[in-house]
Amino acid sequence: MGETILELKRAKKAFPGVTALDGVDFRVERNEILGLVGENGAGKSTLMKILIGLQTVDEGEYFLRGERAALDGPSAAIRKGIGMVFQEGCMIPNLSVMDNLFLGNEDSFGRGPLMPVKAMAQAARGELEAVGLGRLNPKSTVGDISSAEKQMLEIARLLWLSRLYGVDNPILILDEPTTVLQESEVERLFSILGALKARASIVFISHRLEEVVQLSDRIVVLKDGRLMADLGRGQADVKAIERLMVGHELAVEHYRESMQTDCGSEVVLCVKELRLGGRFEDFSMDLHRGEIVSLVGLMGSGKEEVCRCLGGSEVPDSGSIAVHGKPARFASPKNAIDAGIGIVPIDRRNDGLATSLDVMSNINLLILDRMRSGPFLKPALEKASARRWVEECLIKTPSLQTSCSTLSGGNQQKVVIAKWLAAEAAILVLDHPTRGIDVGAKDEIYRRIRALAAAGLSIIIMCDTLEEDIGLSNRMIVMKDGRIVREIPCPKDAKPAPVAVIGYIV
Amino acid sequence: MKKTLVLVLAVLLALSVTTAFAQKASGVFMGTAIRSLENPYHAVWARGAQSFADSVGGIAVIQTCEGSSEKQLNDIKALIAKAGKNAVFSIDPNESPNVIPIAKALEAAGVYFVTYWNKPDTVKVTDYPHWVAHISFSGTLAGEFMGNELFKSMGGKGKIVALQGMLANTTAIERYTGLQAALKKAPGITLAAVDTAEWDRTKAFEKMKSFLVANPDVGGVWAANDNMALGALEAIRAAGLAGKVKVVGCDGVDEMIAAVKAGEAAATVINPAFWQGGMGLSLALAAKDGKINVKTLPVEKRAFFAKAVEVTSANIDSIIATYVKGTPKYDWNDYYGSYVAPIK
Amino acid sequence: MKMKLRIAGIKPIYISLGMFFLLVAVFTIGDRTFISLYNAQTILNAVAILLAVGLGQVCVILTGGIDLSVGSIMSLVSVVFMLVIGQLGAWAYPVVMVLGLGAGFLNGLIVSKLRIPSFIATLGTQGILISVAYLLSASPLSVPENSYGLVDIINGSIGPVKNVWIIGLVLFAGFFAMQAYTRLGRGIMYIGANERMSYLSGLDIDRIRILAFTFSGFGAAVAGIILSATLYSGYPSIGGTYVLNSIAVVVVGGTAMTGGAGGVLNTLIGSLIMGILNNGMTVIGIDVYAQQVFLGVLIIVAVAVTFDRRKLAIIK
Amino acid sequence: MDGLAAAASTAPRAATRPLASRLLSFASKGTRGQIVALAIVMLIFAIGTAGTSVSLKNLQTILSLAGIPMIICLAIHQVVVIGAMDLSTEGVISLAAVTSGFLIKNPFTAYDIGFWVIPVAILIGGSAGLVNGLINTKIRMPSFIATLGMWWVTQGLAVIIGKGNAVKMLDQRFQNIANGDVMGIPVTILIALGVFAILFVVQRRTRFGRYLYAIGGDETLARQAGIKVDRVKVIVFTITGCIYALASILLVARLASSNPRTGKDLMFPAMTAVAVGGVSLSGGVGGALNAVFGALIVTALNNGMVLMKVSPYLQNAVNGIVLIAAVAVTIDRKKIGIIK
Repeated sequence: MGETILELKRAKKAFPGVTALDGVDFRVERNEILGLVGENGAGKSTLMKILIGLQTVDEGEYFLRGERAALDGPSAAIRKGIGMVFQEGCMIPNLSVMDNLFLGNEDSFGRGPLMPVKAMAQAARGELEAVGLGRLNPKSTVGDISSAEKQMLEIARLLWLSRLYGVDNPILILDEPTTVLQESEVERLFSILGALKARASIVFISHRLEEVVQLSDRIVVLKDGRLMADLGRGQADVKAIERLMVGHELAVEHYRESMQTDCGSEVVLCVKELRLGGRFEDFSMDLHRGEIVSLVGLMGSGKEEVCRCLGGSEVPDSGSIAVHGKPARFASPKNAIDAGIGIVPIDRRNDGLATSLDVMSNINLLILDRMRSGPFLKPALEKASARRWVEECLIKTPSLQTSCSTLSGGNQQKVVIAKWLAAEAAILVLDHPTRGIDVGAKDEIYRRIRALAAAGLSIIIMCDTLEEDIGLSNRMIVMKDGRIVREIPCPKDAKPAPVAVIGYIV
Repeated sequence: MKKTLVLVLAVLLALSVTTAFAQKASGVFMGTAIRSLENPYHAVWARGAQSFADSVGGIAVIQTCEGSSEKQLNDIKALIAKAGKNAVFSIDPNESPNVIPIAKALEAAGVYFVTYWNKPDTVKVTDYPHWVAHISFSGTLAGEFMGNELFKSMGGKGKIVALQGMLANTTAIERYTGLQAALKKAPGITLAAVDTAEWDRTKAFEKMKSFLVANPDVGGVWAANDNMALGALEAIRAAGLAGKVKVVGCDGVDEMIAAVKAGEAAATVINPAFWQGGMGLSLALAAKDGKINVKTLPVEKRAFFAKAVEVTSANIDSIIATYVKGTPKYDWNDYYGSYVAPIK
Repeated sequence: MKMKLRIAGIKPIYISLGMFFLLVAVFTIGDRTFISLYNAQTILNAVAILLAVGLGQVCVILTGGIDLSVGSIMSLVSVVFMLVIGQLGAWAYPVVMVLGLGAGFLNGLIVSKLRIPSFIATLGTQGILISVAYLLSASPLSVPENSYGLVDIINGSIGPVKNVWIIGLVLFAGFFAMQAYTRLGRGIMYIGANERMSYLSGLDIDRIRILAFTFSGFGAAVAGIILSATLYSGYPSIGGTYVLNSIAVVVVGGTAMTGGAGGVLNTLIGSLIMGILNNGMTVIGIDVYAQQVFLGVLIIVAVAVTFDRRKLAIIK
Repeated sequence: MDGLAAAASTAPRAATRPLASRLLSFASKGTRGQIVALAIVMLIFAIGTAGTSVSLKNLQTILSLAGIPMIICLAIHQVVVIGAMDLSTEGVISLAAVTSGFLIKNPFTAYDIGFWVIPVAILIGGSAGLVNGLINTKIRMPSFIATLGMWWVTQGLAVIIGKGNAVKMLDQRFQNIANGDVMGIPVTILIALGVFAILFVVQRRTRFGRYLYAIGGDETLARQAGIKVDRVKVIVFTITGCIYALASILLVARLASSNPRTGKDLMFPAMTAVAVGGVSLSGGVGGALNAVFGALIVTALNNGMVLMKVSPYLQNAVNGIVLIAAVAVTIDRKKIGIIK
């Protein structure tokens, strides 16, 4: 145990109607990796915002390296050696990699009126090398690079900044860093963090408790704005932490395996020899009624593109898709929807919801046609439909008129799913349905998925973790380099072990 | 919430200032509806109106429409709402057909008024008992005079270019008709190019620059108003041709008079704005006070051309003395002193 | 609880309404004649035009776009109206409405099929439309002698109720029904709130957007007809000031320029506010020099008060 | 296999695209499309006027005419780059023009501060821009509305101060600058190019320039990166106001006269030029070079139409069609994503 370099004492922070932090004592020690866990709404993000100066405490004290700190924003925080990698990413799409890397700190290359662009490009190459992005051109536009590359770029940026300010033992806050990474990248990230620990402290926020337990020297659990536990390495396992987070024991089975049903024999979706040049080829699969099929593969394996083709937002070069035996051609999402395919996108705030509109508008989006009498909509029908789905999907919302932007991530996800259920989609493509959702809400989503399959919906799913894939699906299709390499059945009482599957993936 | 409160207070403050600006004086409201105070011609017009109102103890209300006919009509109606019959109007309609709704509104309210410049031929002043007079300056005559003076200065032969006013504007069309009449009588003159500069000085400058490239041998510039003539003149000056290529314009702007004096412009026409501003109100007030009886006025006194002042190098010194150095004294009770001819 | 939230949801409209009554009160204190029937008729005539063009404009603004061509459509409509009413009689009304619809449809096509931002597309079409108006008739046109009766259908009144109010109310009711009770109205809101999601949810974005622009053209056409009838004339510069006024009407009512929030009701209040502002300053006799300055300040203040900025993370 | 490498290896798919889309992509990069557009415009007019339009004299004329619009475009495009809008152009230019008109030797007032009028005008323009920026950032009002209000305010002030008078400028030196040339190159274009050079270097090589694009690209992220977004915005609006003032002095000097109409009808043409030049109205794309080409294209177009005697009735339509066509060809739809 090293010395304490950051300390927050009895921090209180309240927003209208909510107490976000209720007397939290929080500290970060030298050269440690601190895992911070808690459900959404537990106060993690408020705590982080206070640490980097985006918000101030109502009550309580904030000490940095023994001195009372008053930060007036992220840039001040960075100068004092606290930086954060935001969950949603913080790279500006129209700027180059190099510009993003040094944004806001160009002064370090000389204070002259003109920036030494060449020296900066040289320095950028070095920084990129350090996080395994040596092949990336510093002048390429960030909008054109992958999200994993963006994530690594952000970490490179923080590493560089910590050196720049000559801060002894900087504190790096990583908010859900692994959600956009593939397994191998996660490993690389962990090895980088492990190496970094020698000269920095890392606050690691994640919903993936296994990772937190594996990586962290110490784990802090928040719940309802209070600090529930401060656990040293090895003091708690995932189960114990989950208990602390949710306050009650979760089912022993993680993915509601006992509710898994066998699929019917009727082929709902038949894909034959689908090909999209350069992305994937020879993709064929049958999806049965009530079946959950998981698409597994690394980034670049082509699984994302397959799903986009099934959803109509990308058009395959060749191959055929048939729904209920009828051949279909998807030139736009509308075609796919008309054929009964619904997509629950990974980025629900941007792709799945109109967050500024209310719950009712979002749920009824696809079925307004059914609520007409003549040319006009009937508000009574709209309300009845929205109320039905709010109740059926257990959406926690103050009213049907509540704007979706005020709902939690889990409830937003349920609204998106409700939208497709209302439209009576026969096939759902769930793109990372539990990403960024807290443990309690995750379980609800799992139940929902099981219930849907039991009711006869066919589901194609892509999950955050291999365990989730295995646990949820009836069958897995493993893709690699644009081709199907293996199909693995996952019946409920004979689930394959992840170690047995991972070999096909990488 | 606090912000909203501050802003509500700001509204209250702004509006109490607005009310403080409101006129509280008593007397006859003398409405003057003109296009905009951004041009010198209407600015002088407003001064004439103010001067007359002051001389009889009335309240001058200047209304500008900034090119919107509908705003002009609404402003007039707003003053009627405020003053009722205790008002007279002098109006330069934004576009000619607008006199119809304006006349209807004023007639219905029983308010005496005088209009200037723009009126469709089909509309008869005599159909409206409160429409004291429609006064204009013949655009055709002015355009022809300007053309003739320009051709004279060129020795009767050569190429000219013409700059028209706003395309749809009646006055612009009339003046251009006058130019065409002058051209018919001058066989030695060719019209090399025509374009519009929309009454605007900057646009005239830019168009003239381009004209000079296409027609390096141009001998003169006919512009439908002084503003454009002055813009063209700047382009000519920049090309080092000032004095050689002469311009003509219309309105009698001070700078144009100076240009005539300097020999750079051949002619302009003063449509005495100060007189217009005062006389319109004076006529309307006389009708209101019963000094003239509109019903018994002969038709030609209800719609007539007034005297414009033609400016050439021949009379430039007396013009400068009267109009630039001083303000001409007008007898506001000499109602028809400037009468020239009836408008047919 | 439920009730409370509902009030919070439509708060900007209450603020706009408050603003409206505040202005009425201040102008009435400034000059009692402000609330006379005569003045009310004057104001509402102006409001009807602002409302018509604003109702069209708000359809486009709700999708997140902007229509800079409404002024040109009004001008073109006024010119064509005056040109054809002599020959076609009452048929002139549907003809120019179709013209407005067509112009709006063209805007929609350019924006959605060529995929050009609406600011640029409509800036371009406004030049094209105004040229067409000039080519049809450069000089101002009056109502032909035989057609005053037809035009006065617009200017007439039933008792104290002027026909333009009825036209304005019918138009408002139509647009309100469209926004609140049709799929198109919802579609416009969906696109404005999140275009990408709308596409992924299978909405026909192009069709909705084209219809929004077509409605805008229709609103402008009706405004052009009323304006033309009020002034008994038509000419190519008649609608020039309505581009900015229509936008002002929409935003003063509390509709966000970013789209997806606000709507037809806000536009009604916005046009009332702008209508009484223009008229009130003249009635209470503010120096004409100062009116423009006040108008500028008041639009900023009005938007500052009515516009709900809490929901916007970024102000552009 | 490494996921990152996989992502990289799948990137070069572009080679198989059809020719039309490759041409569009060529046109949408940097200013290549604008250069082609300018060449096409010049070529059409060269044929239409039998060569007059490409004579040395006319090229000089185009340059001298392009100078002031170019300065205004350079002013506006910065605001567009940060994703905002400035509609106050005309009012600010009129206000600066009227005020400076009374401060140089003139027949109305006794003031004659000579070249000191330049800093004074810039102070006025800058203040108006500052107010724009402050309303936008401090009251959090969309720039579209803030500057619309300021347009009316400044135009009204210009009329109040100017009282409608056209004020003759009697100081010949200003006119010599505005209408003069250096070795055949008009001074206004040199000044415009000077402004361009400064802005170009600022955009390409300074922190401030990076921040402009960062804000235009993603304002929230720019804020998180520690950029003082509000301050940068206020500065951008202020600089824009200052450049307006510069244009305003040249406008006054060119015509030796100032009045409250000096700024009339300058904003939409300038916005047209900025868009034709390839500056994205959604922010973050396009720079000073695009503004320069935009101004050149639009000026060459208007000059050519006068030379070709295109009916004035049709000129609006030609401008509109060229605007739509130019943007349709050069816009980078990939970067814009959503068309609003």
